[in-house]
Amino acid sequence: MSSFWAITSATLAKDLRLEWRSKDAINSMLFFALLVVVIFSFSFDPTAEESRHIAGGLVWVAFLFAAVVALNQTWAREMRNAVLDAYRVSPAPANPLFLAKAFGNFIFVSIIQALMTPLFTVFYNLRPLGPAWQLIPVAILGSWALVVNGTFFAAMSLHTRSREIMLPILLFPFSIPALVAMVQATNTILTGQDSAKFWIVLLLTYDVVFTVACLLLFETVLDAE
Amino acid sequence: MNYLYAAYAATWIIHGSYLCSLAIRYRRLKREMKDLKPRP
Amino acid sequence: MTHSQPTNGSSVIVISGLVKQFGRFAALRGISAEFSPGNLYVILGDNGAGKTTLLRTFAGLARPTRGKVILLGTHDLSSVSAQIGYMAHPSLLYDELSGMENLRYFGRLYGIEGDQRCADAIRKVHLDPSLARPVGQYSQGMRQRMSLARALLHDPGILLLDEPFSNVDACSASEMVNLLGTIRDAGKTLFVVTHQAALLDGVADEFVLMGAGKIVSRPLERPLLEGAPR
Amino acid sequence: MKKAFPILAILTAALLGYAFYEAMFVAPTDQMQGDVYRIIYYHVPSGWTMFVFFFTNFIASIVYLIRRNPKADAVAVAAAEVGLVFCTVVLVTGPLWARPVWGIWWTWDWRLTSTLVLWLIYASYLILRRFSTGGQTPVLAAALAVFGALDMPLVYFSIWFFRTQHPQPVVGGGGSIDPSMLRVWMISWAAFLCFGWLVFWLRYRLEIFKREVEETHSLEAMLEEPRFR
Repeated sequence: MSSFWAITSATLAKDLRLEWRSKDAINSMLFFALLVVVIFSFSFDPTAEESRHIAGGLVWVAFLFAAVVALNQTWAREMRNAVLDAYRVSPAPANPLFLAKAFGNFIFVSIIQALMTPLFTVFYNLRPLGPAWQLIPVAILGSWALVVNGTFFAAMSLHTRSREIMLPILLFPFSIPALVAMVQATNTILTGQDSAKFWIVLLLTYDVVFTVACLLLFETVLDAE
Repeated sequence: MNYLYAAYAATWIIHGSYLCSLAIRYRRLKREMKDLKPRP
Repeated sequence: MTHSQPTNGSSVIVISGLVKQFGRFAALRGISAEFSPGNLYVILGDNGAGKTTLLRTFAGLARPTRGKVILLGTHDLSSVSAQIGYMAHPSLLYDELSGMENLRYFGRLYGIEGDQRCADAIRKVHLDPSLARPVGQYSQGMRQRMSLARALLHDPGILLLDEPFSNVDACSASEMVNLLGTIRDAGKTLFVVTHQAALLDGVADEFVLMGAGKIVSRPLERPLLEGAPR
Repeated sequence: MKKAFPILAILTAALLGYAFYEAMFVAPTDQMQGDVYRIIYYHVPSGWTMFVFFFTNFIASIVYLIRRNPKADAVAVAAAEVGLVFCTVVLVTGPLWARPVWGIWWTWDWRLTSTLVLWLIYASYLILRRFSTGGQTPVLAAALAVFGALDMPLVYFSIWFFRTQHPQPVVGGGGSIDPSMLRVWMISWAAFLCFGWLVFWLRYRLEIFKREVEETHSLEAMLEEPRFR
């Protein structure tokens, strides 16, 4: 078991180092999310009262699109020089690789969220009327929900033609329950009309179910050749 | 009432076109098989 | 060195009825063969003859469509993966990391802690472990040698090398051949896919000629090929 | 099966005709909606049939992941496709009923939305099958089918709670179900199940045949003389 976590942390450290040297994923995500914020402001009038009701949706759609950018990069890095083969011939089990990639993407998405949330607050004049601290578990659970399935589907689309299109085609329909929960939780907290508890529990269920499913099936998908 | 006919018609149009697509796929495969077979 | 047909018990790899299809294309078309330990096999053949696919099925990277691969007496290739060293045509290295950083990471996958073995592996291929340049800035020859160091890192019993000498200058190539000879003499089994068979004249134990997804013949001497080897 | 097929087809056609007769002429007219409500005799049984096929797809995918039996994979493709066709029927007949009764084509009611999501999930399943290369398709598709089956309960949950927080749009008139209505539903469902099963069987044969053709292709390739330059 200790080697499981040793490999996970080694892979994660390696990925973070690669990202630190190239900064591909972070830069493109950041720019993309910024674009989404600006373009949304053209389509809606971001006055305080109205935007409060749709802000949850806006924020999460922006993060979803940004996450797809990062997720496509994850495995591209392993395909260059076929490094993934080097992992596959080694005796290391498959799941540490999956977890390291998911954690890495989680970190990227969290960084983006940390940078974008102040921007959203400024641009859309947001001020939560409900308990604001609940936004933190919603953000954590929501990002994990996007990232865990995204990492898995990105690995799946490695074996497909036009892989960059495949990822959103797979990820979006399957993420609908998580998206509904994230958006509703964020909206209820921002408007302060209701308790977000149900949505947080739903997100938690989604995370648990799909984390387990991914860990059970990842090896099968990775070795499908 | 017209909606009723429309719905019944739509149902069978969908099923019919799916069956047609199956027939087309089957014919294409059959031709391919025929092209393959004669060569030893 | 004996070159008699190996008996079943002592074979390091036994394959029977091996077929590998990619969609409608059959890369391997029913191969049965045995390979005995301590030999250096040179695999020759045209492009598309199935050489790389054969190595990939040995490495457990490609699952055979039909047929069996028995490696070190077992079907479960993942249980013996620590015994396999694999060098592919691409470098299998991260371009952004230095040679040492690369090997340190791959070492962790094999449970190798510390820098000593990584440095040794790099020195074995006549590179400098303290080189801080990322692998992406290496010359092609240096990258090939670093790739070989990665395959040798965990001291595997079976080495699978796909085109190890491509784009390597003559001097480094003969150094690499000497290294392969020493590894063979230490009792390891090597499979080398190459177009430059002449380089291996001194050290090869057997040549495996492949054509159209099959093994055509297995001469002990290098066959004279039409046209000059690339 | 091959010989029995015409007989079964005739029986199914008869059953469909009988169901049509029952739905159009025997079942009592709804007081509030008039004859238009008879759409549900096609709409609802199609929905049930769709679930039967998606469930078949799920079971076949699990069997494939465990046994790696190519026939299970053929069952999974066929079931997913036929299920998607029935899902399309449900999605098309639904608005055709909603328009005269509710006055709108579509509303983001939880049933409608979840059926649409179901359609999207299985469409993405079939797209993955089409786009994936080489021999890995069955494995990837089976894994995705398992994900879809896990996703559906969560979809229902999330959308149901989401929508019930708002006032429900008009829920179909009629009140409790008339036993004569239920009888027609059952007849109609039996007819659609038979029909669906026949289509499924055709699709399954097609898949098997496709694999035979592929097999022949590769056998042909193997017959070529090996050569060595």
